[in-house]
Amino acid sequence: MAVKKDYKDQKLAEKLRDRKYYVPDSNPEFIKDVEKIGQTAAHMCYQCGTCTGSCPSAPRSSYRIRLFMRKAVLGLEEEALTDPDLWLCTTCYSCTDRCPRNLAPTDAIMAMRNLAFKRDIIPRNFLQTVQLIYKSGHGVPNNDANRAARKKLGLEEEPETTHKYPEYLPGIRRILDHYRLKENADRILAEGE
Amino acid sequence: MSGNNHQYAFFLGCIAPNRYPGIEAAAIQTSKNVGIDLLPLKGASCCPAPGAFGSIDLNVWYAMAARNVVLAEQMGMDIALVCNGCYKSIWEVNHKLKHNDELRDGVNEVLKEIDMEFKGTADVWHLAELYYDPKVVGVKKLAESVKRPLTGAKVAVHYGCHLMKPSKERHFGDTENPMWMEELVAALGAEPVQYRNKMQCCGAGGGVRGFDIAHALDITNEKLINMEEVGIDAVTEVCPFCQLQFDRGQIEIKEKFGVEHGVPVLHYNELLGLAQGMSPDELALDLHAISVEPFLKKIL
Amino acid sequence: MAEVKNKEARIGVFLCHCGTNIAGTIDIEAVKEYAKTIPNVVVADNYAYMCSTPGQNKIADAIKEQNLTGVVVAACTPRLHEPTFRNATKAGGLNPFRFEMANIRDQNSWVHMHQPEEATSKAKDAVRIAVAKASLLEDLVPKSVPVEKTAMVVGGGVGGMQAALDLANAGIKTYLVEKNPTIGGRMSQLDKTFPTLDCSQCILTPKMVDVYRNENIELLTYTEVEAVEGYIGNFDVTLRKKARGVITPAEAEARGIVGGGCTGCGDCATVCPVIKPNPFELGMAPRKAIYIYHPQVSPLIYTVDFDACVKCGLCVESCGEKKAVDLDMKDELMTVKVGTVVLALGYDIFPIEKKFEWGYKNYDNVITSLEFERLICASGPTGGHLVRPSDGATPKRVAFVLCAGSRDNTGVGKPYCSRFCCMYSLKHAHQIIEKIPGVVPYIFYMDIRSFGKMYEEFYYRIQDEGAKFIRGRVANILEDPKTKNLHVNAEDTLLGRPVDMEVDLVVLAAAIQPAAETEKTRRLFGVSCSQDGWLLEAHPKLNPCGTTTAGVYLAGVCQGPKDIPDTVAQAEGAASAASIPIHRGEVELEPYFAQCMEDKCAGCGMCVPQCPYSALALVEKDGRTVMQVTEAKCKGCGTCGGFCPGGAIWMQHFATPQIIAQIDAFLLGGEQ
Amino acid sequence: MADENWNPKIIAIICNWCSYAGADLAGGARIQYPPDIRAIRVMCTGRIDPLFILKAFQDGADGVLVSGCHFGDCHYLEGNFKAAKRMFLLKSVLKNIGLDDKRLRMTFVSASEGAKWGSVMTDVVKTINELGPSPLKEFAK
Repeated sequence: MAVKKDYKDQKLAEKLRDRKYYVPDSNPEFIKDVEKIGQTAAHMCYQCGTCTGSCPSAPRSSYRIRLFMRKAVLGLEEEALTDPDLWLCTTCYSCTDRCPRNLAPTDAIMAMRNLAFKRDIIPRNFLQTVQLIYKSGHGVPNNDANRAARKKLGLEEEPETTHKYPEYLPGIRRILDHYRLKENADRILAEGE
Repeated sequence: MSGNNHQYAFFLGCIAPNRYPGIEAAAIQTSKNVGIDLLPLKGASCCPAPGAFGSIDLNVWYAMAARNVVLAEQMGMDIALVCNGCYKSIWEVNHKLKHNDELRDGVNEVLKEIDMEFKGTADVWHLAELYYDPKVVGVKKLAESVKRPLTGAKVAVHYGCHLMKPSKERHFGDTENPMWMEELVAALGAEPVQYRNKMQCCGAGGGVRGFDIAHALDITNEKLINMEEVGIDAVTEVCPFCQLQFDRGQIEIKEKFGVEHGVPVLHYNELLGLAQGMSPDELALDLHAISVEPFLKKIL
Repeated sequence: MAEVKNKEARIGVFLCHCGTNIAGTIDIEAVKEYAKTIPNVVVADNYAYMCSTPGQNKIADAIKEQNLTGVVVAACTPRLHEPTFRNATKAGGLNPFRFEMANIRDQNSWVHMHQPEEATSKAKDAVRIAVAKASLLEDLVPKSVPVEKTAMVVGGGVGGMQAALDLANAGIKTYLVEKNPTIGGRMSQLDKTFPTLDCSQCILTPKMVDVYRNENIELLTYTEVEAVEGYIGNFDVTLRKKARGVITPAEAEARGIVGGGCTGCGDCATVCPVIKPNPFELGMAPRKAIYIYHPQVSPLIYTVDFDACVKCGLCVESCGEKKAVDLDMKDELMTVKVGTVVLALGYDIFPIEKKFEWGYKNYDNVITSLEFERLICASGPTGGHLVRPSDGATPKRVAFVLCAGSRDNTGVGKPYCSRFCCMYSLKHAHQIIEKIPGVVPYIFYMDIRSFGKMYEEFYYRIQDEGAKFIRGRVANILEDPKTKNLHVNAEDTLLGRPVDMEVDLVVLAAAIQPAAETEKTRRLFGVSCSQDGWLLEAHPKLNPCGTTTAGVYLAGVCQGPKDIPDTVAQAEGAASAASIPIHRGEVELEPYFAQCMEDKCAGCGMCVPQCPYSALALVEKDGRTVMQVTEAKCKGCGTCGGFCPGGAIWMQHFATPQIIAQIDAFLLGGEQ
Repeated sequence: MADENWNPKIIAIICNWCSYAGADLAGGARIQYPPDIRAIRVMCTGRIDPLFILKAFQDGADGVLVSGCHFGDCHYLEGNFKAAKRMFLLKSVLKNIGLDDKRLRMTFVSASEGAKWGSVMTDVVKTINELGPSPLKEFAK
């Protein structure tokens, strides 16, 4: 456990906060969860940095995929899941392609995002996509301007998807409801208002 | 006429039919011209978006994608599609479920609720790979279908990430400096150009476009600068989401960073449509945020 | 033989604790008590370390006191301590082949560490099985065979040369076989050696001359091993002397050409119209169709590349009266008899272009370390001036990429550490600092492995000289198409920041892999390899020079990556090991020979083609046709015994009744 | 189908140079596997008379494993080829006498494949556990 200092001045307390790594602070289950969801042996990371060196997000942010791998190995769950950098991976898979340990850091990141969502940590745009799909079957649904354009092209106004066949929507909703995804999305979005 | 044609269930996705319907129209027409019939995959949904759904809960992603595959299984057909994001979802989930019994059982448990079962009888293909595959179309046949060669146009190729990577699972080989799409572009009479960091991401994936658009646009901007450095008339890609990012992204880049590019962005099927003699109107090129006119002037 | 039956078996069982290695898992007391109940067992004892002197004495004493007919030791693996306990058995006055071992460590306590009950029960079975066999064991006498007083070394690199010199200097005639036209190997391609910075050629050339001049060494360059027969002491090795197209002065004399043969003058190469890339310079310099690799070759004899030669005959003309060039020469096969063999097959560079991200062969200014060695070497294609291949300019910023293809688990590269790349890259950094004013070497590394004598000190020195170390593996390299400069992308993991470094030249410290011919050669000699293709030593700690084929030894990188000092050290070890049987003059072969039980043999002859060594033949005896074994040829595999339809072959020490007794003891004996 | 107290009795006849060495290597690496197999060492799988295996089944063995060198790696050049041929024939004999031929397995494990030896052991035990006790067991006594 970190040393308790009880400085009254909040700013000072933050500045002089104990930043050591304490083993009891780590969650040994975290790496197992990441490996199970991400289906990659993340604990085999040897921190060469090939991933960060390949990352299009790293040069323009503080996002370091290598550090996320490190935090996974050390069980620093809290630190990893609450870091907003987690959401800067564009999932380009360059790191996965080049990883000399044959790991999939991208999938480890996806696993951590899944775990973050379980704690209601998730950017709003992701949830809005869920709502759109629940409503129409599409993450980017049709609109009037597009309908007009489609007509001009000789296509039907609605594509041969759930747009034209809304009878397929209940099945999709059933799947989403099975995982209570819509419910959670609505709730988290409402709480964020 | 189409008796000997290859037939595929055409998975549309979201952005092609709902934002760039020209891609849909072009894909159907241009494929027919080279011996591929694309049949409607009725009731398909969003693939679903690999970045968004994969980030929230991979299980939902597997189940939703599997539902789309099952629709094709019920038609007894393989899937063809025009979007890298869709490829990532549909191809990868299909592949994973075929090779992982535990995952497949889990998905089928959910699909049972809607009277569906994933059987693993369909394959998934990107149209671009079918065009390149000599067993289906091949570069030679593609070139023969060209009525109006795009001579003189310098075109930068953007492969996009989710088609070929992670390469360990895929079948495309070299992902550091692939050249097969350049061959597809050259078949149309245009000149494919090489530029710095060709395989870099467009920046939009993984939900980053929605989460931090400036961050996403900065990646796009870098890529556009690298392309312009060698002098190009257009960018081509095989992913409507990348297209959205490059096309509308240029407007957003101007708004946010004050940088102006004006690079026309065309899906390969739109490029193929032009080469096969389709008119800009038949391809709804006016829906592009960045005017395609300069490019058309060069080739028409 | 079958008729030599044991009257009444009296077996002693000895259980080893091996400290806690065995006793930590297996209940030794319980096994001992159980052993006492097994039929024929008259004594059961245990000791902390049976292989120790007191442990061995226990065995010897018990044999005498209890009048034992057989001994069972339950301990580690017979592959480790069978000889030890055979000696102890012998010391007790019993024939050493009346010993049988039960493996309760390597194949029991170590692999069932968390299942003590099951392991104990398995140990009881193992002891019972061993006792069953020991009860039926018989006296056997090892066969002594004379050892041919010659040795062979395959591979003429520094390891092979050292082994050959040691053997030769120990008075043993040694054939040194090298597939290339010259000896010298990889070391002759290097410029300097770490950490002493000796000139590689300078320290190698005297050795090459020594080899060439040594009366006990028969140097066979441009020669490959074609076939191997026989066994320790008596290998018949067939060699292919590839058609060289040029004859030596000695060969000329044999042909009756007075004062003829190649003197290495080079007139032939001067007139030869065919130009090919020189593989010694990694294709960076030309050679002719008639060529030598470099001026210091040994032997100094030219070679015709018949794949390239157009047979114009200009070389023959220019050679004149020496008549050294013979364009009609054909490959020759020769067979030599040797007692022992040292394999020093060396290594190749991993084809690093397979790692697409670094752009080797795609970008002009990305080179391998071996190419760097040639470029920085004064006798190399540029006279020692390091230049960029794209424009010939002198590079001012040079990046060294370590672990290029090593420590790579993707299935493309190599999972192991190639072991000398760190050190030679440090040396490279030193060399450019020395030669190019104002140059900055950037070394991209994951770990600097400077483990040898004076190696860490060398690292200290190079850091002091100004090399910049960046702790991060290179993610990819991009070429600026205009300047042909390279952008090296990595993460400086210590800074925690991505790095895009523009440099003039990139040197990839490419992984190494077994030489292309290793697989073929090892199969000829019956030597195993580990999963990565390096040859497998008999024991990684205790017998690193030996192999599972008696009489065949390993030297140098073919056994696993190692630097020059380690290669030379192992070569000396291998030479020493290879000289022992030769100096003893004879070796004992384990008496695991097949014997024909003539009363059962029907003379059908079906066993004869089964034998890979042609040791079996049908003979007439007392008016019957029966099979007869030539013991000297029999290696004891037992393939004939596994086949004989009449059960008429007695495989000594692995006889049918002995094996059946083991099977029965396991399945029918014990607690059912 | 198996009674609760049943533990499979599996015998492995393995060659000295490859599989026995591989099994030792597994030990050195502390690779853990089920303890149901007892090994008998021969110099070469070529030594293995099919009668040994039939005898083992007659004695009530639930499974027999024969393991040797990879093809081309045999210490005696080709003993493993001959063994493989014999095992192939023997399998058809087993089928004919009503024994599931999965009870006899031939594998190739080299001296450097400790981990593979572990997985072979695990897999063989799994197979035999699934097959249950040998139907010949009751005649064995």
